[in-house]
Amino acid sequence: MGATTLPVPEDAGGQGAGWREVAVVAEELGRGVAPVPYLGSVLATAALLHAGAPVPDAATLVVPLSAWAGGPLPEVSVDGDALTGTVRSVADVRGVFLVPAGGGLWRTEQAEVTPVTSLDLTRPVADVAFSAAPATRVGDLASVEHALVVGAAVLASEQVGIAEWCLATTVAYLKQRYQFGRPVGSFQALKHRLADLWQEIVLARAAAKAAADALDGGEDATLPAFVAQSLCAEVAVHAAEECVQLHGGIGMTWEHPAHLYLKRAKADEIALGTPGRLRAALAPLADLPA
Amino acid sequence: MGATTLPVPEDAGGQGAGWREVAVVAEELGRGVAPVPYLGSVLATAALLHAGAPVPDAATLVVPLSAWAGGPLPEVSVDGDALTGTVRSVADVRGVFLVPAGGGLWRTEQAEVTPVTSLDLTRPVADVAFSAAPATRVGDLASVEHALVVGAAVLASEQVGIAEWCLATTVAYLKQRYQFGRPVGSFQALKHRLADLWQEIVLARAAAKAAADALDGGEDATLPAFVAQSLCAEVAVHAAEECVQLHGGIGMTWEHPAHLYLKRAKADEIALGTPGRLRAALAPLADLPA
Amino acid sequence: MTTEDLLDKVAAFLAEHDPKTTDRLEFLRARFDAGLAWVHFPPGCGGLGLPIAQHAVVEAALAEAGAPDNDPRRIGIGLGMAAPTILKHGTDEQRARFLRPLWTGEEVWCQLFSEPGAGSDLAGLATRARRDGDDWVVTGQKVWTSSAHTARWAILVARTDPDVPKHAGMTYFICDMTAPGVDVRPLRQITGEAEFNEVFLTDVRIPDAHRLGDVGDGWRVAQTTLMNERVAIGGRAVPREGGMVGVVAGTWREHPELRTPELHDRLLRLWVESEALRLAGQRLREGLAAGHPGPEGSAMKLAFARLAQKLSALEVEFLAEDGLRYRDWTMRRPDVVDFTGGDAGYRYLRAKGNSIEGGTSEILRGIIAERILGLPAEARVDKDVPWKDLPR
Amino acid sequence: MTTEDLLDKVAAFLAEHDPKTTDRLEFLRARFDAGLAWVHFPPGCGGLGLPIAQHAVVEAALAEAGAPDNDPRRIGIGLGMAAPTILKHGTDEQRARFLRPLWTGEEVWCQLFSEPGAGSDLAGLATRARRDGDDWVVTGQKVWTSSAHTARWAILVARTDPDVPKHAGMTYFICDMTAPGVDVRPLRQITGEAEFNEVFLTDVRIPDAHRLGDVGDGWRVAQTTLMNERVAIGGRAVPREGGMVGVVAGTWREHPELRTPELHDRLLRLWVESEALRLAGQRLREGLAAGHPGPEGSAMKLAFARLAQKLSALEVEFLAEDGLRYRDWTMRRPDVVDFTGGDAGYRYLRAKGNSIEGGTSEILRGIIAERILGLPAEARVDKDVPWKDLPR
Repeated sequence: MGATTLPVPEDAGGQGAGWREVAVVAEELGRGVAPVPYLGSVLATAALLHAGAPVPDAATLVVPLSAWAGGPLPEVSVDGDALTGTVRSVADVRGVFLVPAGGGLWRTEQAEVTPVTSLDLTRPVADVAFSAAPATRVGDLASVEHALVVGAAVLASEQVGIAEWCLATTVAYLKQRYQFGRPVGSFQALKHRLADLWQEIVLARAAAKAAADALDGGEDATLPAFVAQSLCAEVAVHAAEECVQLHGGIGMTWEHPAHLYLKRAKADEIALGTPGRLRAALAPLADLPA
Repeated sequence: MGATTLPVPEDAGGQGAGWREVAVVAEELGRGVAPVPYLGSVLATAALLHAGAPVPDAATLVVPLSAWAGGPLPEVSVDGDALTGTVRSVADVRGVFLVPAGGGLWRTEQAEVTPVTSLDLTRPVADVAFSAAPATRVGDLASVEHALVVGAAVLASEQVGIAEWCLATTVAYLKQRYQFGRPVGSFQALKHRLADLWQEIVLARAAAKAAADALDGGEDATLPAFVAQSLCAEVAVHAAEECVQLHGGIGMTWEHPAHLYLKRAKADEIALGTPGRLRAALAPLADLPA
Repeated sequence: MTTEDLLDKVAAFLAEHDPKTTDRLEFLRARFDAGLAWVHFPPGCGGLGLPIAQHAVVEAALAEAGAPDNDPRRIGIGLGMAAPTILKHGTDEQRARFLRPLWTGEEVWCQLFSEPGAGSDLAGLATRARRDGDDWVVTGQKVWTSSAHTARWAILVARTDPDVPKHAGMTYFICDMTAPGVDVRPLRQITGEAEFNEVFLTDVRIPDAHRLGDVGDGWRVAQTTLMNERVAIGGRAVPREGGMVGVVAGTWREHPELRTPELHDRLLRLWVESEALRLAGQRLREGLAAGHPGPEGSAMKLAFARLAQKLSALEVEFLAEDGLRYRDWTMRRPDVVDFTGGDAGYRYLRAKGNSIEGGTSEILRGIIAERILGLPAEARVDKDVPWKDLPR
Repeated sequence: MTTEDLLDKVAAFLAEHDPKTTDRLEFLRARFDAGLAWVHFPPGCGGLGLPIAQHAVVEAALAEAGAPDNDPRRIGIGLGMAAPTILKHGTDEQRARFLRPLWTGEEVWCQLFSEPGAGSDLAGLATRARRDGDDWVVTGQKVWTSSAHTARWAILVARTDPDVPKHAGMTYFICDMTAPGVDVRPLRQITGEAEFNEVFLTDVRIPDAHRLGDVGDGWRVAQTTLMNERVAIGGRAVPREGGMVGVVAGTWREHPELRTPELHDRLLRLWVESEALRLAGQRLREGLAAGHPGPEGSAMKLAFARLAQKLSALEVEFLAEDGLRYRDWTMRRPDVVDFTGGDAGYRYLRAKGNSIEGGTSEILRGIIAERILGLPAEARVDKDVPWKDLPR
């Protein structure tokens, strides 16, 4: 996947696209619940671009997938230029390691990666351990925070794609599924629920687009990214849950793809900050103190 | 209304009933959204019985209707045996005044009462001001806390009565109202909403009964009272809101009684602690620390 | 016409009618006659036959010059609903008679559609119009009529043939609100105010010349009216924290002593959704400007009602002691409605109407499900039956 | 029989069959023969014809004496669904043949009702049974069959007449799961496990003697089965924090470092509702004991599913870093299902089934609306049409 180089300027060997385009791709990947290391690439690339460091073919920003801008990060210690510590539940591990440690962002190629079983079958997570791994400092923590904001904004578009697939698939199923001599989609209670879901998706899509626009806009994108991520995360989960429920028994089976979307949506809800944690983080930005 | 004397022992001139019976009456009054000073009487009587003081024909526990057990109370100062201070939004003001002040519960007959316009047309509130009002100490603050717990438990039954009226009235209306050549009550989306509401009321009723039972049970009733009140408050508001919405335009008019129930339900939600404040207050009792 | 040409035309008009020295009504009439009232209307009807996007250009230029406006909130039903319907379905005589005083605000309009027995199901209406020579004689009861007590004219749908299925037996009229037999009574609401009226029609005579569209074609004509009502939603740009969310956020900021963690998260959630609603409106307008009108308007109406209700409900809870109080239950008849006016209790009660007026949220969900999502309609029992035989 | 008499009878039985020295199966068979299996069943069928409330007395006395039980979770479908149906609709021969090994657990039962095309609409089922001499020949596909791979017998509903309306053309059978043509395949679920099976029936021969009830009377017989399935809900007492809420509260207590104000209020809300659900169950059982069975069971099933789903969803969010992980995706075939077993992710995924299995929440809402609230039914399009002509 070209995520790594999509937003890299052409003169630095990239494709020179904007984050807006990155988000469009994310939406399509969400719609297909594609098992590709796109989100991990986005995080690593955003951190390196912000730090002004070269972007290699494959890199991993070594943070738990559940981390968010402004939230706590695991402690990796720095002794001289050697890193020691363990980071759990890191997504899409590949290539060189970019490690927030000791107030800076470090690059190393030496780590012990232990894959763990992930709730989301299509986005693997692993524990990454460093034992006195030799590293080079490539930036500071602002680049990590920036990457987490970019990731949250891009993930919102992925979530819109998930939600749209779930809605469209459910609508299509209910049109052709008959019970009681009628298409199930003609039952009003289900129609109203799907109308409400559609309404949520309209709002989610607007928020996700605004967040992607803000990434390219040059200003601090934290507020629009948190708005989008906290909203789209819940909408995607809601859509996936309705998809499973309204498919009835078949939606509960391994053979129907609905379960892949439910697991992705639920893991995405945690990814880059749960909605509640992100709302708390945006409160000062919205001048709504606790 | 015999609320004042209903739970007073017979040898003290009362009717010797239990709080369970008081709650049954409250439910009926809620069903009729009756404009009687019952809740105020319950609060005053509970405080006096707890303090072991005689219960007069009419008395008012001078706290804001929004107060709850464990929450803040307005400051009324005591100088010798004279009370000074103002308490806002006191419900059902009548008879002698029972005033939490300076760590105790005081009785006085001298206050300036300023009725204010209340959201709930059927339960008047007033501001009560004391200027060096001569008073007698009749108990301590534990009696006030106890009264607020009793009030919360009894109010839960009132809220069940409100919710049941709203559900029953809506069901009856939807059976006889025709649109699109069908009874509106045959539309599935509305049926499902009312089924959900009925389900909520089943749970609310169980919680309210348990709280009333606990008042008579001799043990601390704070937990069951807060469980019941925080749940029933929301169920009553939900029922009243559905009642207004599903009556369509007519539910928005002054001539239909639905508005009286909506206003009572919304004011009751604040009364004796909003659901969120009560949940926070019950957290330590449920061993669920923040 | 290029925007430049249009601006030249406005400048020329302003040169001839200096807003500072011209009488307000005279100015408005001249503006209408110059085709600058609504430039997307045809020439002779107050417009120049230009794209609707050009209208904003004129409005901005005139506002900058300090020109008086036609007080659009006061005459919203005329502008938003009666005018497009008269334009599309009216005769030349009707357009010439009605559009100019409608636009200048000299004649206020109201809408006589809903009835006690026909709310969501407008096509079920029972108000009868019987032909009598050159007139129609109308009897029935209408409800939810705002501005009825100030209106000179009404758009009215009545049943002219009860023996055919309901959609086929209705006809659309222009009704003189000063005619004998028109009785307007205030309808008091849950807020204590009377924004709306009930209108009783007893043998009201309407000349056939005031019929809009063909006899029996009232349902189709009414669609034009209702479509234009829906378009109005999401129409104007809103700043961040515009509307209910701003009011409630303000209350939150004023009262640190009342804040709780539970209310904090609820408020943040609603703030986020309100921001998303605002952004959705922005997208809708951008799409419209680019010639891609989207269906987001329906979503926005649903979300608007839901958020207004949840936000105002939260505010009442937040205020607690003060939430138990109410400004004033005196019955008043407001000229314009302000959803965010009054106190928290007023906002809470008034917001309940947002999911009923202009089409209930339930009806809207059905429209979304069938027209946007393409889900199958339920079997209808009222399509092929004569109106008079329908149960009600 | 007074409770005292009954306790004397139990004591006498225990004196003859000492649980410490008697073989388990021998003990269970003797208990059945003594009428102490389910005392509310008639004499000769494992009971004494006593009120159902007396059953708890026997259970308690035997448990106290250390008597073995019949492992009711493993044979729940037999006990809860097959037995009452055989009792009510079976012949004397069928009762004599099936009830004793069913109760002792020697023969496990499963249920062949649902089909891929007939889930909520059970009466739409397509599995065909054709008469052939003294046998019926059955072909079709069933699904959502738990215990099919361990079961000796199944209760089965099949279509015997496709030319009549759907409710009239079904017949109820007892199917031998070891008969040729019965093919059981595990059905893997969203959790990774395979609790259920698909059962393919190809020309399976069932003797007419294993028909339960009349030909064409299958719908009515099945109602007995389904009614008993519903009664089971809310059947047993639960301590405070029993079930999902206790698990999630435990996780909360273990991880102070993960707590947030938002999750705190959500958890408290669900804790309160779970407590109310528990209290509602208590009331339901008190009502039953007092001879006033209430309709609360339907409410409890709805609430149970909703709370299990919301609580487990919260737990996954709460755990964050750990919520991203899953125990194990290996396909396993569990003997009994534990909704609160596994890890948070398992609980979350498994709880999704709670609003589908045993009747979806949607179907249940319809039943509540019509049977409890008395709201009018929608017009049915499938009541009077021959089954074969229904769209599907």
